Amino acid sequence: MRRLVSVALLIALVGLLIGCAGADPDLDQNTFAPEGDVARMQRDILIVWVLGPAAVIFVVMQALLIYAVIRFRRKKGQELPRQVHGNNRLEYAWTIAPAILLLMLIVPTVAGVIELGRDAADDALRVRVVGQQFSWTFQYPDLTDAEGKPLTVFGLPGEVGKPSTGRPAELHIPVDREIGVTLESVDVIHSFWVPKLAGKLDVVPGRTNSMWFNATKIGSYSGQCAEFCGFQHADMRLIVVAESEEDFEAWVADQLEGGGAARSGAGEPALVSYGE
Amino acid sequence: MVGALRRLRQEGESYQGVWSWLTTVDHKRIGIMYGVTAFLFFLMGGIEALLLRIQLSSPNNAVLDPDQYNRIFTMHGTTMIFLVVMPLSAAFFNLLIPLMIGARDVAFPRLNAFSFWVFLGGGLFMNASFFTGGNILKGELGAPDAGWFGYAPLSLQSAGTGIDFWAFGLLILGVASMASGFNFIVTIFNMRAPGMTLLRMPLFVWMTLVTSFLIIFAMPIITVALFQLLFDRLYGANFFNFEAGGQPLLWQHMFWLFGHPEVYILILPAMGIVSEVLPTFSRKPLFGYPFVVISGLAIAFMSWGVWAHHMYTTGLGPIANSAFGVSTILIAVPTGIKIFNWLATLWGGAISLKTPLFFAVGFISMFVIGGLTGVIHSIVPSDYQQQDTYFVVAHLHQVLLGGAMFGLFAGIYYWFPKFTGRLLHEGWGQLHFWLMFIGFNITFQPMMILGLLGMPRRIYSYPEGAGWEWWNAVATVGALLIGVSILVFMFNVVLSLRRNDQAGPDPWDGRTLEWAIPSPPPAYNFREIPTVRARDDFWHQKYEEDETGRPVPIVGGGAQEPEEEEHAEGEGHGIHMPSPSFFPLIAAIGLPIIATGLIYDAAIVAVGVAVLVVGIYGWALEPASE
Amino acid sequence: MTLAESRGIKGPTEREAEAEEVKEGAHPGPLEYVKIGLILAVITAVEVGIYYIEAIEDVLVPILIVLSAIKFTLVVLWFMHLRFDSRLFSWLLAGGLMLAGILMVIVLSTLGGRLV
Amino acid sequence: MSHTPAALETGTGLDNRKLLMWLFLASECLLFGSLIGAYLLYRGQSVVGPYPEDLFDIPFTSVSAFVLLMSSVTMVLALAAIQRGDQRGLRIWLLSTALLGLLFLSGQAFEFTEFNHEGLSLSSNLFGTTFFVLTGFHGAHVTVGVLILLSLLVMAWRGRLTQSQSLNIELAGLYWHFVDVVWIVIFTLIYLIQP
Repeated sequence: MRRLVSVALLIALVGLLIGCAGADPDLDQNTFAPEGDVARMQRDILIVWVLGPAAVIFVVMQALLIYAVIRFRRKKGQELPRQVHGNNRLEYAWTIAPAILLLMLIVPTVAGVIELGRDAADDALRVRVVGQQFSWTFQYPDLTDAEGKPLTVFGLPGEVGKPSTGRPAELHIPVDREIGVTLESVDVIHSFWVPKLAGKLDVVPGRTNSMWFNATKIGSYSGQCAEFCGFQHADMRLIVVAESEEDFEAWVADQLEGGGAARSGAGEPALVSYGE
Repeated sequence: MVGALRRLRQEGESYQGVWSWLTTVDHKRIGIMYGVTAFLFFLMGGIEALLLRIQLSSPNNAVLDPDQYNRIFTMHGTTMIFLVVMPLSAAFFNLLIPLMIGARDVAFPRLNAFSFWVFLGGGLFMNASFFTGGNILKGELGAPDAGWFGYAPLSLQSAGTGIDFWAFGLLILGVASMASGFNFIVTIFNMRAPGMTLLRMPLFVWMTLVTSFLIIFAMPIITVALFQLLFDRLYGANFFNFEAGGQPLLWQHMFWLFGHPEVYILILPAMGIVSEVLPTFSRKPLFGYPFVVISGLAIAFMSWGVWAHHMYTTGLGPIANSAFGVSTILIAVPTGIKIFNWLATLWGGAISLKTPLFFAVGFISMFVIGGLTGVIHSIVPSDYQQQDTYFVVAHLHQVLLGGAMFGLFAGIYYWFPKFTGRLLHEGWGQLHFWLMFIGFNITFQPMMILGLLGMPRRIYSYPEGAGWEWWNAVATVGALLIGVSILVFMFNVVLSLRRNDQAGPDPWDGRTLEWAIPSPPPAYNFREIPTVRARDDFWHQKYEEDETGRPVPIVGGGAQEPEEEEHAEGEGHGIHMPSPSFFPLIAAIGLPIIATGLIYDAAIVAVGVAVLVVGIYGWALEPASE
Repeated sequence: MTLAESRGIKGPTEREAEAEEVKEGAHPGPLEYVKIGLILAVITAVEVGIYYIEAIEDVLVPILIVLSAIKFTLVVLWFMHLRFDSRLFSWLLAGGLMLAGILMVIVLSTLGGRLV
Repeated sequence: MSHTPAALETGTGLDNRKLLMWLFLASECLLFGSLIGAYLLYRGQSVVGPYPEDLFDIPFTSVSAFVLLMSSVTMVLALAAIQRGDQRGLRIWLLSTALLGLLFLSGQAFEFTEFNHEGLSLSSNLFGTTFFVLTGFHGAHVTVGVLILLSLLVMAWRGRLTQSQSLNIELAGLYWHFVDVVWIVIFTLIYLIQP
């Protein structure tokens, strides 16, 4: 019975995660359908190193458990069983064997930490991300207008007491180019997360964190704040728009002509004085 | 005034009913009060959970508004951890430790009563915050709204008094935990019956000892953190004020420095319970006892080196993340040892399929998933994706509900007959198990999928089209099923108490000392302090092993003689027991009053201090044997 | 919790012997306490004295730490009787101190703080 | 502080209350460790003044530290007195300890007031925040200690502390000495060592 449930669950899991049909592409945040190198690496580590082996161990352990309970249940008139107190060899075996298996996990852990923790490449597009309750602001320090003002995309701030409406702030990036992001917050802790492109990194006030990622396919990718940040945490969304290099440049030129500050949607920008 | 109270207390000794409970210092009564109170809070936390699940059952739902949702999920987490699992474990410490080590009471009976009253006061104080938000009937909730983890600076910025109630509430509850931690360490070190060496102690006693050490070392850290938070909030201090150079991450460090040992504070007692239930129902001793003990010690030790895995995504840097990744991976080794030994205990046994065993096996089954998902989370780079998603929600519930609560229910079914004298009904018990087990699985396994599908935690709503609708609906159905299973349990308790199915002293053919005495145990527990000759001493009083290692009943061995005459003796047993006392209760009442005063008005603080001082001096000057 | 296994806890047979020992070793007399007190006073004076000597600025910190550690140890061993009391108590204090110290170093190092 | 005889036979041969006190002190290490850690983390991080070097008066604090240190000596002399049944000695040394404790506290009150005049408060900067909370917690411990000492003194005066109850003094002493060693650490780490 329980084995059936587990197997069914496993099949459901695999089926759903591979396909995940039916999700709105603007809202899809499936970490198993990555479109960036970072997210792909994270998914592969997860499946190959842990989820796969864990599934095997799970099935074996549950099977042993169910077998033990059924096989050794007390039968009528059965005598008391032999009193086994332990077995040192077994103990050493099931201490050392798992320890070795687990120590192997250090490889992807450390390698992954180093790769994801490295500085962004020199030719990466630099973006400064600022989190604010409950919106995002994106600034491209290297893309400046005639007066030297950097291109800045202001998100719409939420109004406390009302759920946010409209389209969230858009971060435009060129496809297949590395993006080097620095993260800052002006109020509380947020977390910058675009599941299909890269895992999250917290946006901590008083501290600048940095990460890199890329998109390997043209498209728009949904993301949202992943650290509980108060009233409208659920609505603190963003969209990454990955475009071809030409489209991106055209977009940049268009925005810079428009006064240096792009706005997504209507309304007042979140950080009026930001981006000097 | 002290004199008057003392007189009242002496009168109290002759009272029955409420007065005797208010002044009791009997560990069994305190244990029962702990258990009942924790269960009531469990219902509270469960209703909160159901509200959350109903809100999330469909996209763009509006059963709760974001504000209500945030407050309720904060209280759900806080309640389940501090007001349910910890005190339920404390209930078992109280009920069982003296019985298992062959003692008449704990080392400090009045301190023990104090722990309970402080816990009760802290729990009520914390929940009182619900009423501070305006008209609660109109849905204007007070209560904290920054999550059970209270991350600064969100918790600094939060308006109203919810966070203050939360922080003071946790400080008060910390006093209760510390007091019982000290008490049980001293009890276990000093009050063991002759012959009860450390390596003859039942595993539950070991796990209590380990847990108590974790409590006394972890609680001071959260105490300081909470004071810092309160100083920031109430008096403008700068601990977590980033504008003055303060570091919000200091809060996270201190919170998780406490918080991760806390996870083991929650789970180790349940592991202890399971380690008692499995041998009894498979009629075999615990496999590899010394290894299970050592792995418990190892877990406790290592729990001090893994806290920053809660902080992988805060940007601590590659060195810290790698180091904490490795330590987190390795803590799976001692955890695995326990699971293997439990399996080996079942192996080759003669297993009676009774409700406690179902829950214990359910515990192992769910804890395997909890442990494996824990390893999944330890892998830093991939955890950047899972952190703060529903995958974590699934994992922590697999450990704390599938783990700790299943273990605690195993304990409830196992020891209920010992303390009430009545067996719980088997049929209803198994129905409870299956409903809860199935409900649990269809609530929390879908959450793993939701997490992988990118659903973050702590969101009050989600848009249609993200692909999360179906699994959220399933999870809500599962949660309702768990709710039904708890109703079945409550029905079973009422039914069983009425049915009067006498358990006798030893209904399960038990192994440890508590089964050697009548059910319910007399106030003095043991008429004569037993002399212990072996691990699982009571079993060895009943059976000896033949040359093939099979047990043979000893004629006239312990279990067969119900010591009925002890019941009849009643008060005339002539054994000196600690006198009841009002003062622990009075001292405990002082604490929430002081906290209320610090939030609202300094004048109230003076009242609280006065009450506390009366309690403490009355306590210190009262002639009592402890 | 290796503390629990520490030598402070003995089986029932060894306990009585241990208890005797503890009583016999009891506490030193007032004279010895006063002597320790004098040493403590002198060390404090030295601490404050060298604080003002500019010539040893570079090695001041380690010297101060060593001196205060000596004071700490003297008070703990004599006034708190750890020298004469059960080992268990020493283990408890050492455990608390080491845990606090190690955790403090780790937290400070991850947040860019320095111990001294 | 109750009049109970020393515990009968215990599993470790150690007195219950003494074991409790040591467990408490062990856990206090973590409490003060956290407070000191916060101070060290934020040392030199204040964005605005006043800074420690503007305020610390080392000679004054040295005298304070000396006073507290000497109170440890008188405390242990009180214990030695009751252990040999010297009631008069017990009272004298208890009183001296309490008075030295009070002297230390008034020194701390004076220091706090002075610092406050110079513009340092709990909210002025990180130094103010961490300094006042750390030394304030320590001061609160000393205050509790003084209350315990005074309570014992009253009991001693009424002749309710006999030689057989020396454990009461010993326990109070353990607490008092612990508070003293915490100050030894604070004095060095916070006052004398300034980067």
